[in-house]
Amino acid sequence: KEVLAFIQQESSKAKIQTSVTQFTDMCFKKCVTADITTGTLAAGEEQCVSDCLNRFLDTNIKVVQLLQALQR
Amino acid sequence: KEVLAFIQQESSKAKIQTSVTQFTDMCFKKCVTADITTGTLAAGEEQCVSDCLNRFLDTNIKVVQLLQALQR
Amino acid sequence: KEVLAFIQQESSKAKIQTSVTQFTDMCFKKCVTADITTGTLAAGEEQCVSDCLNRFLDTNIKVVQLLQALQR
Amino acid sequence: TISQEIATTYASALVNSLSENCFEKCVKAPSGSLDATEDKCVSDCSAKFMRAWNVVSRAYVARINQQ
Amino acid sequence: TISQEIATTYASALVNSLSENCFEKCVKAPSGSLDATEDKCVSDCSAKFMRAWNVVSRAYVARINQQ
Amino acid sequence: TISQEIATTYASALVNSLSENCFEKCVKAPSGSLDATEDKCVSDCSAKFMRAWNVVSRAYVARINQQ
Repeated sequence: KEVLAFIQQESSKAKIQTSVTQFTDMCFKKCVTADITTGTLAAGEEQCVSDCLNRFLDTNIKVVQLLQALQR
Repeated sequence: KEVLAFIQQESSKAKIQTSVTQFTDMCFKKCVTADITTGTLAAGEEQCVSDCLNRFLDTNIKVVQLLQALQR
Repeated sequence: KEVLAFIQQESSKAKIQTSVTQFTDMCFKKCVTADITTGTLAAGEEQCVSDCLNRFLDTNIKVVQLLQALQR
Repeated sequence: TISQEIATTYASALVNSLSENCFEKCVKAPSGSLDATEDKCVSDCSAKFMRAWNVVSRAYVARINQQ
Repeated sequence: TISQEIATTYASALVNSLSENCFEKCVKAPSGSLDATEDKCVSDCSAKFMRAWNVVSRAYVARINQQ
Repeated sequence: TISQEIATTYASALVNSLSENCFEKCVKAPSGSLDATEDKCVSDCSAKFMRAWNVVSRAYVARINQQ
């Protein structure tokens, strides 16, 4: 049973990491638009990336609710 | 046998729905370019989406024929 | 054993072909930017496609090394 | 996310494509919340996208039957 | 579509990528049919794409062997 | 490529996304080698991307726990 729990935990960790990579891809494109001259994120870029993730999740939730309403 | 037929039917339905979503993604980007102010499709957008799907399928068929000719 | 070797060879051939298609997609978009008037690649386009593949692999290797350094 | 729940039963590809298209179109500069304009845009955009989905679906099935 | 037939034997990823690239390049405003210009463009574009595929394939195999 | 080795253990999706984003941003006109500017840009871009990955990761986990 512990092995099963471990496998499930690992696989949900992998799913989250895959989602994080997808979201980073999208938000990096949206928020890092200037030419790259340093390896750090400017404060504005960091805020944008965080807001981008949260507003995308808002959009995602809204879309699911609208689709569920359509199905009824 | 009826169960098998049902499964096959369901899975081909799922394949068609996946293709429809891919095509919609592509044609939505091509045809809905103005800012969004209403939830309806303008007549021009609807025509464009329908033409986009059909011309993409024309392109797809042509590409397959050209590749088949290359293989000979 | 020969069957196994054959299957492995075929599957690694398929993997390479899948990568080649991905790279072509990326480098075609980067290097073929003018309107299309002929079925041949201009000399500049051909050089660009070849350089594009090699510089992308350079980038890929560099990225992997940077990630490996981060993990330590 | 809630999307994973519906995804398995309905169609996760649809949810993803719709979310990405409407997020791109409606949220150009993400801020601390979805403002009223963005919120309305996401609703309208979703409705528009589903209408386009239906147009494509009908045209695709017609094309398949025709061939 | 016919593409599904060849896809399994040849390479569906190639057919998809080629179709998408050449549709984007050649059919900017879809109309009631592929006109002569679009039709020639799709042929030329497909030939160009396959030449690019061959360039990439040769360069990639050379690089793999070199490492 | 070396990427396949790390891919299985670490995350091939991450390597692919990072490589594609930084190649697009840093190598606009590919030439016979990565020049010094492109090379520095790829390093900086990779560091920036990983910082963005960490920001997204923290924000995403916070959001999941909150719901």
